[in-house]
Amino acid sequence: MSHLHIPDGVIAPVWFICGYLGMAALLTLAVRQVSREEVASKIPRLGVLSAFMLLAMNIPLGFIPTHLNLTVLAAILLGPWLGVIAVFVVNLLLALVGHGGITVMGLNVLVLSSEALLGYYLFAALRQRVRLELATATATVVALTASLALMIGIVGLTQIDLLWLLQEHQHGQEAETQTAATMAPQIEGDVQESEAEGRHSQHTSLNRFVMLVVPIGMVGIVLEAIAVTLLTSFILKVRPDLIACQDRQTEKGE
Amino acid sequence: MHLADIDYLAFQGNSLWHKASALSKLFFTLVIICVVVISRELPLLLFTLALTLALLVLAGVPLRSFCHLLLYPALFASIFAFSRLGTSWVGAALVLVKSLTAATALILLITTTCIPAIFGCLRLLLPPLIADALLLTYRSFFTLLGQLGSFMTALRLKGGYAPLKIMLNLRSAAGALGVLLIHSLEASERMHRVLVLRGYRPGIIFAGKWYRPTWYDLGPVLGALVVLFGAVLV
Amino acid sequence: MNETVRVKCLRHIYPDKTEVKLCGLDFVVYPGEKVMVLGPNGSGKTTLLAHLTGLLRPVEGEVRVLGADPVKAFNTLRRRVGVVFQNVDEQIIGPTVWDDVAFALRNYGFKASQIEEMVAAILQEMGIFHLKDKIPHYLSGGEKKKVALAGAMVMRPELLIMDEPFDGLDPAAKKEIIGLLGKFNREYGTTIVMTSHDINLVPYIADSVYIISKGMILLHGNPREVFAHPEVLRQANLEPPLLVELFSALAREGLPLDIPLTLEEARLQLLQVITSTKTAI
Amino acid sequence: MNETVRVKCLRHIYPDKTEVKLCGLDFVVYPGEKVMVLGPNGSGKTTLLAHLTGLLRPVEGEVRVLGADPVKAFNTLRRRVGVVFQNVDEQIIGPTVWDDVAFALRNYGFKASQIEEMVAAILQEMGIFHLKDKIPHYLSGGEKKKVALAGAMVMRPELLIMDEPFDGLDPAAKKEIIGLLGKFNREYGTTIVMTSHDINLVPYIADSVYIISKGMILLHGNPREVFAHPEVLRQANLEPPLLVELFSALAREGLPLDIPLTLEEARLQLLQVITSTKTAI
Repeated sequence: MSHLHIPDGVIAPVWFICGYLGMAALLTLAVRQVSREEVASKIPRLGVLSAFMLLAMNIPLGFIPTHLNLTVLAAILLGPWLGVIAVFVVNLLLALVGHGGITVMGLNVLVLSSEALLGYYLFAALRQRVRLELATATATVVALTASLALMIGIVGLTQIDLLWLLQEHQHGQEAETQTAATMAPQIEGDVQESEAEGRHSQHTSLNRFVMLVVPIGMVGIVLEAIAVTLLTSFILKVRPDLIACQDRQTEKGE
Repeated sequence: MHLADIDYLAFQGNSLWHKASALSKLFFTLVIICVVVISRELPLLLFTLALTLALLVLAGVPLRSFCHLLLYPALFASIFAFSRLGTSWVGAALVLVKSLTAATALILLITTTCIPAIFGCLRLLLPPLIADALLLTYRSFFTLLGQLGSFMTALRLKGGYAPLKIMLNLRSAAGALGVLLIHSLEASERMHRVLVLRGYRPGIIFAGKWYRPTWYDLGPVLGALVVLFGAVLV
Repeated sequence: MNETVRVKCLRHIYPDKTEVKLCGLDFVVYPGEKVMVLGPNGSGKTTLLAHLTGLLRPVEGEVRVLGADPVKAFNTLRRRVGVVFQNVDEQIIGPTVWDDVAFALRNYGFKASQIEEMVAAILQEMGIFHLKDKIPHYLSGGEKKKVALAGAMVMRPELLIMDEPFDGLDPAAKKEIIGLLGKFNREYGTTIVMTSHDINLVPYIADSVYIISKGMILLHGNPREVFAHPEVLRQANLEPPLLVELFSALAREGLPLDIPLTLEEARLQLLQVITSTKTAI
Repeated sequence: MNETVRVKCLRHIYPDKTEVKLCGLDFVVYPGEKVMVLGPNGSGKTTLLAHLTGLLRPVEGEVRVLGADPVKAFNTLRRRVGVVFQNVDEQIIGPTVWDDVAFALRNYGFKASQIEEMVAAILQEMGIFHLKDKIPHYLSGGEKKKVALAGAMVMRPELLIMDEPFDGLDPAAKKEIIGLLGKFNREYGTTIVMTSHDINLVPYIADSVYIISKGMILLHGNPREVFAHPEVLRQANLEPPLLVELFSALAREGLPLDIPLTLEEARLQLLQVITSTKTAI
């Protein structure tokens, strides 16, 4: 859900460079956290689930302007750190095929990784106490809300002027929220606004952005929570061991 | 999904640009992205855009089937740009041209370069675990894509998909995804067995042949130099 | 016009620019026929079936199914045409057998009681009622095939299309599916179009055969007529059935033998030849 | 001890508690043999193969491969044993054909020049050198099978294990794989163990056959010996090959016929019977 689509060349280099550095640090941490034996046994699952996420994004849901991300599902089935790696893999492939800018990839990975980490740990904590369906749904809703807030935070932090819009995809089957953003100081030679005026317009645009993105975000969160819960309970019905073995991993890790 | 069409174009294309190595084309793309990010000179950006578009056409990429990927970022940029119409025409044009140029450069890269070859270069920057994950994702994507296609066909034939019925679609999609998920998790278990039998160590999925210089590399390298030269000039 | 299917020199271009042609003879199916389309992998069989279902739109050529253009009449035709793909794992969607068979009925808005009745009827008829609450995932290949077939037959379609229905099944499962198809054909007059690369099954299931190779429909006829042209079969990379090979070889030695379709025929012919040799002398 | 494989009354319990037994006769393979394990789906064939590779540890029973316990000696044995699973899509891991075939070699630390040479050698030998830079998902089913086989054969293993190698292939591709297996067996003395549910292929590829049904090894022998027991084949849900059926039927009529393995044998026997009937009178 929380996925920035900012065209390349319109955001200040300092922000996407920070994004990339943050991503590099997070990935280094993730690779260190994955034990050697886990690599051999989990890497096929990592590949298959990343591919699955890519595919699920392309399932047309009708005219709802959102698509599934399944980050929390991946984290539940892979564990938190492999989940972070899956987020990176998916985002790199998306960026390569021109889905969202390549420059904001670092920021996107950071936002979505927060979803994976939070979602996983919440699920692991709730799993022992409540029913699996409830644990999954809660973890998904909380993680997605948090990542949505994080995205809004990043957007606000970068102080970029924003324009949010609802846009149908070209192929008309799927649609999603999009940001178009730019960096005012970049074209300072052409922009002759007073500081106060500029700050004012940034405020209004951020407000407008929040007002637009939150309702759509909520619909997306609900759909995603339904999908992740349905999928988890389906696995529980057909192959419970696939989730159970994750439990053992958790116990070992904690 | 575009990924499948793009992959096929890269795979079957035979242009000079296709024949150049992934490394030289990555260099070219990187130069363009840098110019897009840093430059504020409209003429330079327009020239770069014209160059990448011309290369795209020369590489035999059917523009019509990929124009949505180009227009897509341009559309958002342009709406933003026009919202600032009162302040500056140049600023608006800059935003538009920048986004178009970056998108064209990326599409030029991926429609002419097989994705494994790109991964082969990225592998030098990435930890082996992640490089392998990328390759396995790529392999799995195409296996799963075929299966998902069959599911969607079955759904359509049994009346399980209608653009306007959200609940119907959601129910059908959940069913298809659930089955596909189980299939893919089981496939991953079998892949794990294969990896064990064939002796997997992180980082060995891709062979060492990620770069062999050829004369074809001159194209992207010269292209990048022309753009750089232009950037220095203005 | 009382043809169930007519396809005239079809040309299709896939999104990735591969072109598939299907010319030569017209592909015509009459009501109540059991038609087998034989050809090696990549000959165009699956493309032909996809056009019959209306999933693909031909660039050139004519496709008529039950008197209509299957692309334009997609929504009406799909209720009258049942389809079973090659890989059953990729078409069983419901969480249980019952749900899967009821899937199309629910989508078309049948009443719950009606659905109950129709699903029970087809499952019982196919002898898989006991599987109704099973999770399809745990069924054997043959059982899955039957579930997919039940899902396609539950609306009693006039035309049933099956892609490689016998691939990957063991002999016992093959026999069962052959039996069920024969039964549907007899009892409901279901017209059946199926593809295969296994020529040995032809005598047991088909009354009309098309031979396809590299986008050409080379030959059409009943099994006996088709087997009489082993050279065409070889051209299409299909091996003539063993009995046909054996009997043609013997016929070349001057023995008065016809091409047999079944084991029983072969046995009787051979016995007769041997006896007549005896009496002739 | 010069047996390549010996399996004695195996019992295995899967994680989901399903138990698979494999008792009856011992499963023994001698060096240089081509062994076909025949049985219907679900009879325990795949479980048997998984134990040979050392991927599964039996709860009871004995498994010896190349004189060692395949679970304990897993790391040494996997260099001497090549394995090709049924689903090649899950088996081809490399992003290009070359990468995939070189996979095991890189793992065992061969030098780059050596790897280059060995991969080129096996690809050329199998006639797929032109595919070396292809991406696996653009290959046909038969080509994928050959790539998987090349990956298993590149180290010239003493034992090659294949699960359903001919499933889903068309007759032309089947013939090619059969030819390649025969060649490996002749030229390198590769011992081959494969499973199938297609009995008609036996005469072309196997010199030793095991019949498995419901966890029991029912019968062992060369093809002729096994075909002489159609009742056991039927018990295992396998149909005897057509020629066997025909000749047994004729033999019941009192004709002096042996069970033929190939078409040529069948033709000669029939001609002889007919000629001898002539001269006898």
